[in-house]
Amino acid sequence: MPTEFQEDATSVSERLAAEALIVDVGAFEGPLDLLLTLSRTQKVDLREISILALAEQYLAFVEQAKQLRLELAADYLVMAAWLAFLKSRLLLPPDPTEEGPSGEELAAHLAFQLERLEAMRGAAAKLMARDQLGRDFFARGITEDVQRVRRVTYTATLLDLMQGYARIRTKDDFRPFVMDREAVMTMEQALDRMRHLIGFAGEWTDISSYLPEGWEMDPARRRSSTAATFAASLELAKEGKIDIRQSETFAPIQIRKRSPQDD
Amino acid sequence: MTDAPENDSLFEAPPMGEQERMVEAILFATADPVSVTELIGRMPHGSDPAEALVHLRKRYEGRGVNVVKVGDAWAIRTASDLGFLMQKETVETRKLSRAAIETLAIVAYQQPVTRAEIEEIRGVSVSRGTIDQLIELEWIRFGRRRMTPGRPVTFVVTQGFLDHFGLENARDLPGLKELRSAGLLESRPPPGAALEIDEAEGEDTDQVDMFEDE
Amino acid sequence: MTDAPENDSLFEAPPMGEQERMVEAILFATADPVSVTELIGRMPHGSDPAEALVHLRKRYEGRGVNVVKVGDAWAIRTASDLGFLMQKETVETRKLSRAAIETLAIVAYQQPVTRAEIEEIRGVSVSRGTIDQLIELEWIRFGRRRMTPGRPVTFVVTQGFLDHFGLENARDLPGLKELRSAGLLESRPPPGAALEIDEAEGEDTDQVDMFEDE
Repeated sequence: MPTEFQEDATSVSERLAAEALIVDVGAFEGPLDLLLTLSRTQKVDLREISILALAEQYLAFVEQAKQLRLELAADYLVMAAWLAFLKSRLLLPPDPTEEGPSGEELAAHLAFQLERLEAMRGAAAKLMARDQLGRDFFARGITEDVQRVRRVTYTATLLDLMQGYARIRTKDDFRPFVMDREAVMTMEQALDRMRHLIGFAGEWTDISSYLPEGWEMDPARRRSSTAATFAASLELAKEGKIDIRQSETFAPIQIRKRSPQDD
Repeated sequence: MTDAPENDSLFEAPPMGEQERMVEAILFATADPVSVTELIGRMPHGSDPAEALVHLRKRYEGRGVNVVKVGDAWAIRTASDLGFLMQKETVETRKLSRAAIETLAIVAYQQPVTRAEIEEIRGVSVSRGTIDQLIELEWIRFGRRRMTPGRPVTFVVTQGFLDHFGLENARDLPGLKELRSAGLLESRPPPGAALEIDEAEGEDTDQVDMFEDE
Repeated sequence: MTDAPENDSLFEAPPMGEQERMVEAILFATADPVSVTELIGRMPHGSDPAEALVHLRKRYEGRGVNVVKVGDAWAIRTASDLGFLMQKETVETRKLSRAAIETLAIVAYQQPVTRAEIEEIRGVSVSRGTIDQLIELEWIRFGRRRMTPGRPVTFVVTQGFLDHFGLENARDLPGLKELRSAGLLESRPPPGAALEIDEAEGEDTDQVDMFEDE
C-alpha cells in the first residue's frame, strides 16, 4: 500500500494537496467532519454518495497519517475500524444467518448523518448571516428603569374596632380563646392538690376521690384529672409519701399516707 | 456597509424622508442625547439633520414619546403625562395589628386622649410605631394639649377615620351595652373559671402586645 | 388590592389612541422585549395592549425604528437597513467558535435536543465550555428533561436568541421547512438500535409540537 501511494502521487501538486489534508487534521471537528470533507471530493449530491468509496478514502487517509507518524485521536481510529467493517459488509454477499443490520442499512445511516451534518452547517451559516441585534439593528439606547413601588395599605373594619374596644373594656371577664384549656389538668396541679390532701388520708382511699370537685362529671375533665392524679400518685409513692395498691387488673387503685412506722 | 462614506460625496444627500428615518434611528439607539453636529457627522454627506429633526419632532407630537431638546442635543423621551407607566405599583393589604386596633379604638371612644391614658386603659405601653402608623394612615391626629402638668398632647380621630369607618361622628360609635346586646361581645367568662385564670390572662395580654407592638 | 378592581371597573379603559401611546412609551423605555402580560399589568385596567400593538406596529412600518415581535413579547428595534449609522453602538461580540455556532444551530433547529444528540449530529463530543458560552449569552437554556432512561436534560433556544437574530418565532428559522421535509430534523437512530426507536419517535412528536404550538 505505501509504495502504491508513492507511485500514485506522481504529480507534486497532488502530493502537496494530500499532505495539506493530513497536516490540517487538527482543523477537523472529528471523524464525521473529515468524512464530510472527503465526500466533497466525490463532487456528487450527498444523497448519491458512494459510501464504499468514501470508506476507502478515509482508510487511505488514516494510512497516510500513520506513515507520516501523525498522532490521530482515538475516535478517528475507531471510525477507521468501523469503516473497515462496513466496507467488508458492503463487499461480501450478505450472510442470511448473520444478525444485525445489513451493510446497506449502515451505509444509508452514515449517508444520513453526513447529509444532516451538512444541513446543520448550512443552517448555522444562514443563521449567522441574519441581521443581528447590536450589529445590524439596535435596541433602545436610553432606557428608563421601571421603578417598583411597593405600597402597603392597612385595613380594619368597624367591627374590628368595636371588638377591640370591647376587649379592653371587658378585660376582667374576657379570656383569650387560646388559653381556654379548661378540660386539662396538669400533673403539677394534681401533685399540688394531693400534697395538701394526703395528710388526711390515713386509710386506703380510692384515688378517684382525689379528683377535684366538679371534674368527675364531664368525661374530658374526668379523663384528664384522673391521669394527672394517677401520675401524681406515682410521683408521691416514689417520694415515699404514700402507698399504692390495686387488688387486680382494672380494680380500683387505692392510696394511703405512708406512716413513719412503716419504714 | 464600510465603504459607504467614501462614495457618499459622489451622490446626492438622501431624501428628507430617509434623513428623518436616520435621525429617528440614531436618537433611538444612542445612549446619550445627540447634537446636530454629531448627527451631521454620522449621516451621509450633505444631510440636513436640523431640518429632519423639525419633521421628526412634529411627527412625535402628542405621541407616547416625544423628541425633546436636552441642552443643545436631542433625545427621544417618554411623554411627560405617561411617567406613571414607568412605575410598577404593587399594593399590599395588611390587617392592622391588634395593638393598633385597640389604640385606635381607645382614641375613637375616649378622645381626646393622651398616650399615658391609652397605656393605662390597655394596661401595656404603646409603642411609638403604633401611634406613628395610625397618624400615617391619617386615622388619628394630634389634638389640643392637656392643661395638666407636662401639658401632654392628646390624640383625636380624623375625618379620614370617620370616612373609612363610615361614621358621621365619633359619638356614633356604639357603646358597650349596645355591643353586648348586638352579640358583639362573646367574652362571657367560661363556666367554672377559677381564680388562677385571671392571672393567666394578664400574662397573655402582655405577651400578645409584645409581639404586635414590635 | 382589594378595592382596586371595584373602582377600576367604574372607569372605562382609556381610548385606543391613548392605549397606543402607552404601549409606545413602555416599549421605548426598555431595551428588552415586553410581553403582552406585562403590558396588561402596567396599563390601566381594561386596556387591550394586543390591539394597541396592531395599530402601533402599522404606524412604525417603514420608519427608522420598527415594532417587532419576539416570541410572545414585543420590542422596538432600529430598521436593519440603517445599521451603518450605528457603528458607535455596535457591540463587539466575542467571536463564536465553529463548534459553538454549529451547536447553536443544532439546538435551534432540532430543539428540544439533548447533549448526546448534539454529539451524535456533530460526530464529536461537545465541550462543556461551548454549552456554557451559549447559556451565558442567554441564547440557549435548559428545556424539559427527556422521559428516556437517565432523564437527560434538553436544550432549547431562548427569547434572547430570537431577539438577537430578529426572529418572531423559532418557526421562522431560515430553511426550517426544507430541512423538515427532507427528513433532516428527524431523530433517526442508527440501525440496530431498534429498542430506542419508539422513544425517539415520541420525542420527535414533541419537537414538532414545540415549533407549531408556539
